[in-house]
Amino acid sequence: MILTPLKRYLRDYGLALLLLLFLLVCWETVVRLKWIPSFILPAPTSIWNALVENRRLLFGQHLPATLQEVIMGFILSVVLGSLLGTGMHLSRRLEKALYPFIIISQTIPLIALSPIFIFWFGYSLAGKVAVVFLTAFFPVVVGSFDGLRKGGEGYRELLLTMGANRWHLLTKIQIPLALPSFFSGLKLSIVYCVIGATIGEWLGGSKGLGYFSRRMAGNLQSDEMFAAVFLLSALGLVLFLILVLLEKILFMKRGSSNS
Amino acid sequence: MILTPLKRYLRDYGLALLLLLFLLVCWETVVRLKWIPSFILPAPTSIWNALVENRRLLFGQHLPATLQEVIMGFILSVVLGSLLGTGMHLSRRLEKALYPFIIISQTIPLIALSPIFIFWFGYSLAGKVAVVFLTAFFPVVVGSFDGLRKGGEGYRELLLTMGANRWHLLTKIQIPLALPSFFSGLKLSIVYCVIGATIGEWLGGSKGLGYFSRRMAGNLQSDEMFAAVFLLSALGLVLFLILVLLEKILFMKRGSSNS
Amino acid sequence: MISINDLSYSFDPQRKYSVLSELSMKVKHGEFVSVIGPSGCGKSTLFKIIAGLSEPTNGDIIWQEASSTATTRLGNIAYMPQQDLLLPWRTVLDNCLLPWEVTQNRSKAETISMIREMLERFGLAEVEQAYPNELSGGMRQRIAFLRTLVTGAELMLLDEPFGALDAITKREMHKWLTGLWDGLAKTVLFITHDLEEAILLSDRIYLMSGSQSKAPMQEFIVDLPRPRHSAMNYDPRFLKLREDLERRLYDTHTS
Amino acid sequence: MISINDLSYSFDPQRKYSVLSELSMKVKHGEFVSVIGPSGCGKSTLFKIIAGLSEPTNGDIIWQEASSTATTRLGNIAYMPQQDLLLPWRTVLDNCLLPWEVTQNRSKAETISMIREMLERFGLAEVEQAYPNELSGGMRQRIAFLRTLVTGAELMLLDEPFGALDAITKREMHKWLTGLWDGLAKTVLFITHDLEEAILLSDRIYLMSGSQSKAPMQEFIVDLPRPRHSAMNYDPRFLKLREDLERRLYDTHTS
Amino acid sequence: SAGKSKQPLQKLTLMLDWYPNAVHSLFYAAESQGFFAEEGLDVEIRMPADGNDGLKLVAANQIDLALSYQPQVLMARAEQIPVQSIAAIVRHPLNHLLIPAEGAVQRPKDLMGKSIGYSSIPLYEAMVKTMIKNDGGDPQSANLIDVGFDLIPAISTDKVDAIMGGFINHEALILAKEGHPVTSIHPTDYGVPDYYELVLVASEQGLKNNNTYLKKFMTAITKGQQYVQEHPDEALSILLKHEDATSPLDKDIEQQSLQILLPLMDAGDQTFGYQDPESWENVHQWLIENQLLHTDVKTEEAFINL
Ligand SMILES: Nc1ncnc2c1ncn2[C@@H]1O[C@H](COP(=O)(O)OP(=O)(O)OP(=O)(O)O)[C@@H](O)[C@H]1O
Ligand SMILES: Nc1ncnc2c1ncn2[C@@H]1O[C@H](COP(=O)(O)OP(=O)(O)OP(=O)(O)O)[C@@H](O)[C@H]1O
Ligand SMILES: [Mg+2]
Ligand SMILES: [Mg+2]
Repeated sequence: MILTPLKRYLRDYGLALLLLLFLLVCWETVVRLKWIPSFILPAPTSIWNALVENRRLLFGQHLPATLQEVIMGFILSVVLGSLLGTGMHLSRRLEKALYPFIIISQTIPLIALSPIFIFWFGYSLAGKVAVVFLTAFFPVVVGSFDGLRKGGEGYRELLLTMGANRWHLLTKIQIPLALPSFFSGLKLSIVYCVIGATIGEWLGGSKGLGYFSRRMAGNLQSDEMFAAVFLLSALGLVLFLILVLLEKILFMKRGSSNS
Repeated sequence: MILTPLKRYLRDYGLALLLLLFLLVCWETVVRLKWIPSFILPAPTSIWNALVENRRLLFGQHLPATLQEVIMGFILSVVLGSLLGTGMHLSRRLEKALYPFIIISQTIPLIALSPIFIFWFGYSLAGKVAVVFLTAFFPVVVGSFDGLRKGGEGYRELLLTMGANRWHLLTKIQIPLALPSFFSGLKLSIVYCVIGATIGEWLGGSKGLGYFSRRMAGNLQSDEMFAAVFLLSALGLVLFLILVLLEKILFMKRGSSNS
Repeated sequence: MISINDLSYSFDPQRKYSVLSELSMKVKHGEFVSVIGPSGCGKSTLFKIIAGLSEPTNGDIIWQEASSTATTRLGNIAYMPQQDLLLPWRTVLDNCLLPWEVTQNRSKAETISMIREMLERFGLAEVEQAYPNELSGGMRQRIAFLRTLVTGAELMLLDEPFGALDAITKREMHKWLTGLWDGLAKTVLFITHDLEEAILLSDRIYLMSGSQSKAPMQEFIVDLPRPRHSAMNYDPRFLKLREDLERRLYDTHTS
Repeated sequence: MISINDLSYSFDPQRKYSVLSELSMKVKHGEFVSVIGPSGCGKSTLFKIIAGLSEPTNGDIIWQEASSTATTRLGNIAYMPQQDLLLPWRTVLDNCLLPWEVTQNRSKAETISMIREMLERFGLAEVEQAYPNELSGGMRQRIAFLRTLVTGAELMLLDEPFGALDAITKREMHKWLTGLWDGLAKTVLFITHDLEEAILLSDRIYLMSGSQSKAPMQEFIVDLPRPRHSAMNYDPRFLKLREDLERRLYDTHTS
Repeated sequence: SAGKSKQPLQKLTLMLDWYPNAVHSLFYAAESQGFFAEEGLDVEIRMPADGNDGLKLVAANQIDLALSYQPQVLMARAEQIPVQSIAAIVRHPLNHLLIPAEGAVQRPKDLMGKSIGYSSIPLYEAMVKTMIKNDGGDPQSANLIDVGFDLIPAISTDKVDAIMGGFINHEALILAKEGHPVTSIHPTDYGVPDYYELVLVASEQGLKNNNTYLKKFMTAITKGQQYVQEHPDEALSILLKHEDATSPLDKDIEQQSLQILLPLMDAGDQTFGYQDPESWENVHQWLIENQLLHTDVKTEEAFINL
């Protein structure tokens, strides 16, 4: 009885762990054999050592700073992104008016806009959150907009005969139907939030994992830089998994559609 | 008869155009009144002038280079991304094994990896396409993976009674059901391809709009830089619209689901 | 209650081919009227128009003593669609609560206890917390019917409400429906393919022809005394009516 | 053809509540057998098990003279589900082509001309290029039926195939089906709620009780001569059989 | 004007420290005047994505030569990156502390309690701190902000009170042109050792394998530098013309820049590029004092005069 979930985990994640181990060993070997110089790609063990050595700085100072930016940026992305998506769904005009600007906001290299950010936000947290938002809100918009467009014509008509208004249609039919697509957007978004925070910290600041990684790069300390990059990846992974879990819980409770 | 489509366009895009015009006028005014220094945000007219002055360079040399990277990167993203998504859908193990790596690939700041890229790819087109791929394949994976997960249990069972194998289920039921979600992914992806090309050109190279904008940024030649950024945005917009059109054509032919 | 004059409807914007053409009918307050007709003749389309989901191409619908548009009717007439359209992500109870959520015309507790009572009556008490995909076809249909009742509208359009029920369950539902209809001031418009059902329940039956050349609507009056009960099936008057109706139907179909 | 012995089935993994319990039945080659029973008694579940979509909890299904598992049957028995399950993104013709695409057991041209012929016969020639959402409920059902025929399997499981059809269209389909069944060596297992339909078409009828205490399956033999035709409805033997059947059904339901 | 040579040309790759500008005129002059070809070289010029790419890629033998900064070479060696400086291209700091011309801040000491932007390199942080300390201030009280690429916006919009990392031949000129004149404070006036702003580096391996070619390269760029000195206008137009093909440069700025640079590149009595061991030792000491070297470095191994 106790073994069953363990076995299941092993079956599910066994391959992943094996692959990970295999890759780590390859990586370590390649570096040890000097096929790749360690200052370009440090060995996993060196990265680990750097992580352990700098743990207080990394976990005590830079990780919380980055996490804060990520969380705030994500909340902003989700709220504004879904509002935008819903608004664009409800009004064709709004859609046509906003979509171009949203796309433009995504194709402009943030580095090109960095002076403007500094002009407006200085080196405050707000500036970094704004960068996170800009990197991460687009998938939420597309996810909610495309999700809300999903048919459900029959359900809609049914509700209309019950006297439903737009709000009812949205909350009772369209949002439930849009949820899977919305969650796809959220999952993309949370991952982009992490990279957004990194970019935000590059634009100016004095803490955060992005700042630390860049600083270490400037100092030619590759081990430390990769330790920060590793933490960033781990952060992204954990946040993503939290979302996946949330999604599962939400959809487990729901009966699944038969067709 | 001739007026009707024009009218429709005006209704749909009228607001967008008005908004655009309004914003441009505001922008021009703000810069002219020196509320924002022009080297931080140049006036639209200056950007336009820079665009016209550098038109041969921009249109003749940099735009085609970037376009090539974008197209190649997009094709790669779509092909590999949907293969990954499908593979992960078909095998739970593969999903568990690959998802972490895919997410890690998204949280690593590419700029921090520039030496590795150059080490592996040199200054070849391949390196830039690889960067585009890395920036743009994730939404395709999520779009196809989440799309393929969509119910259709009833249809699946029906096909099974006809003697369908996995391939039939995939092609006759799951792919058609996944298409909307897949297209959401594609739309995100094409936009990210543009920014990916910009990043790729920063990592090394001597042409392309990203390269040009970076050079101009370093020189604080903001007019020229924004001219390049403008072209990048226009490129993203056009490619996005092409995809939306394709999506429309595809789904117009399909009868929509009733529920 | 409602009266339809020279109604035409066409799905295609060029209006070349009409589904309904110059159709007239009338339902009085408190009446029980059935509509029968060949598959694809436009019965469901007619109901959708009456419910206010589509605007007719031509013709007039008098409702509440005045000429009406789709928007005025929409939301004021209970409509049970031919497909059950239960929301797959809601339990049976929550599906039944949907009309209340939209109208909020009663207290929630009252509505729930009313729904529970009906579920009990319909033999569905046990599945209150089940999701639609865990139900049989007939169960789904009964729940869709129940949901329609919860709207509380006076005029009810029922599109083949008992098509997926076995004879005995159907009889239960008939009993229940006639009881409801006798007790409350409900008006019912009813699509069915079951002639016995139509005769048993209706005051009048409309036969839709489905072809353009013939009279689109024929009236058939059921002059059986009320209260009726299902044992009447073998009553000679009933059999006579059924044979009549079948002949009429057959005539409109072939000649 | 197929024989089912002591079959039980339970949806819930703890097997506390069984939908089907110790049910046995037998269908001979070339027979036409109907299954009737109250809504929710497990008819559709039984069909799914026979088709090989679910593995029974207990019991044995002998198929092609051997004990069989779900996988051996799956794909070899034609199954028409209770919901039509037409793919909304395919036209009528493409929906009907689906079984062919999976099996590729004939030339495509041959299949298409066969489908066209049947569409014509079913009065659906005009909607060949329409999408399912442009069709009426009865039309969808006929197309789902047609699609089942295209599989060409010898044993066909039809779950309420004509439930949404009016009397006349249904009669046409009956004529067509009995013709097919007479001509080709098909075996049909048929769920219906229409007792007349069951008597008219079947060699034998199984009554499912739906409750655990009583005999789960009762056999009812229809000893009417063949060929049968719909005018038989008013034949006294027919009426007698129907009354019999109704009583049996009522008995299993209440006592 | 290509030199005649029967042998195939030897390919060398040079990675610049930044995008091509006036400081690189010597390379473009050497190329266009055929000095490289005369030496049997075919030089390919690359731009880096990030400041230290050149060092790393040279060390990894992906490229042959890179431009970097003198302290950076020592720091690289401390991180076991096997590079050696082979020539000093710019012999004095270009990187000055830049402060708004008419502001409250006039000298490093005034920066106490103020914010200073620097461009991502901890080295610059150390320079600011040294300067404040040397001027009698408390370096801890200054608020140092990493402003990444955006030195100019940071100071021109008053988000910081001074910047470190801007060059007198570039940022200072642009700021003046955009109407934000700045005063530049020479770091050597406040305790930072005089260092070579730009050095040419090769890898230890490369020095072993390609020694002769590197020498030839030096010969060619020495001629190139001489050409630039004698014909600054022509040299500049060679550069501008080259750059026009992809991304045009601002002619005025580059002209002023070259005027500032030429005297700072002049080795005087010594041959062009000569590196003084004493300069290396001073920088080494200063780096140690500021804890920028994590392991011990032998100064004499960090450079070589070819
Ligand atoms: N959305 C649509 N677009 C085009 N044609 C449609 C659409 N919906 C229905 N039709 C056509 O209108 C006709 C009438 O359909 P309707 O659903 O009203 O029939 P019905 O009388 O309810 O039939 P049934 O008894 O089979 O349910 C059919 O021929 C059908 O093909
Ligand atoms: N997926 C499921 N999970 C749990 N219970 C289910 C599921 N599907 C069906 N059931 C239950 O199994 C019983 C039998 O269902 P089934 O669909 O076989 O009935 P049926 O005889 O076909 O009824 P009908 O005539 O109404 O179609 C019902 O009580 C139903 O609630
Ligand atoms: Mg209908
Ligand atoms: Mg059933």
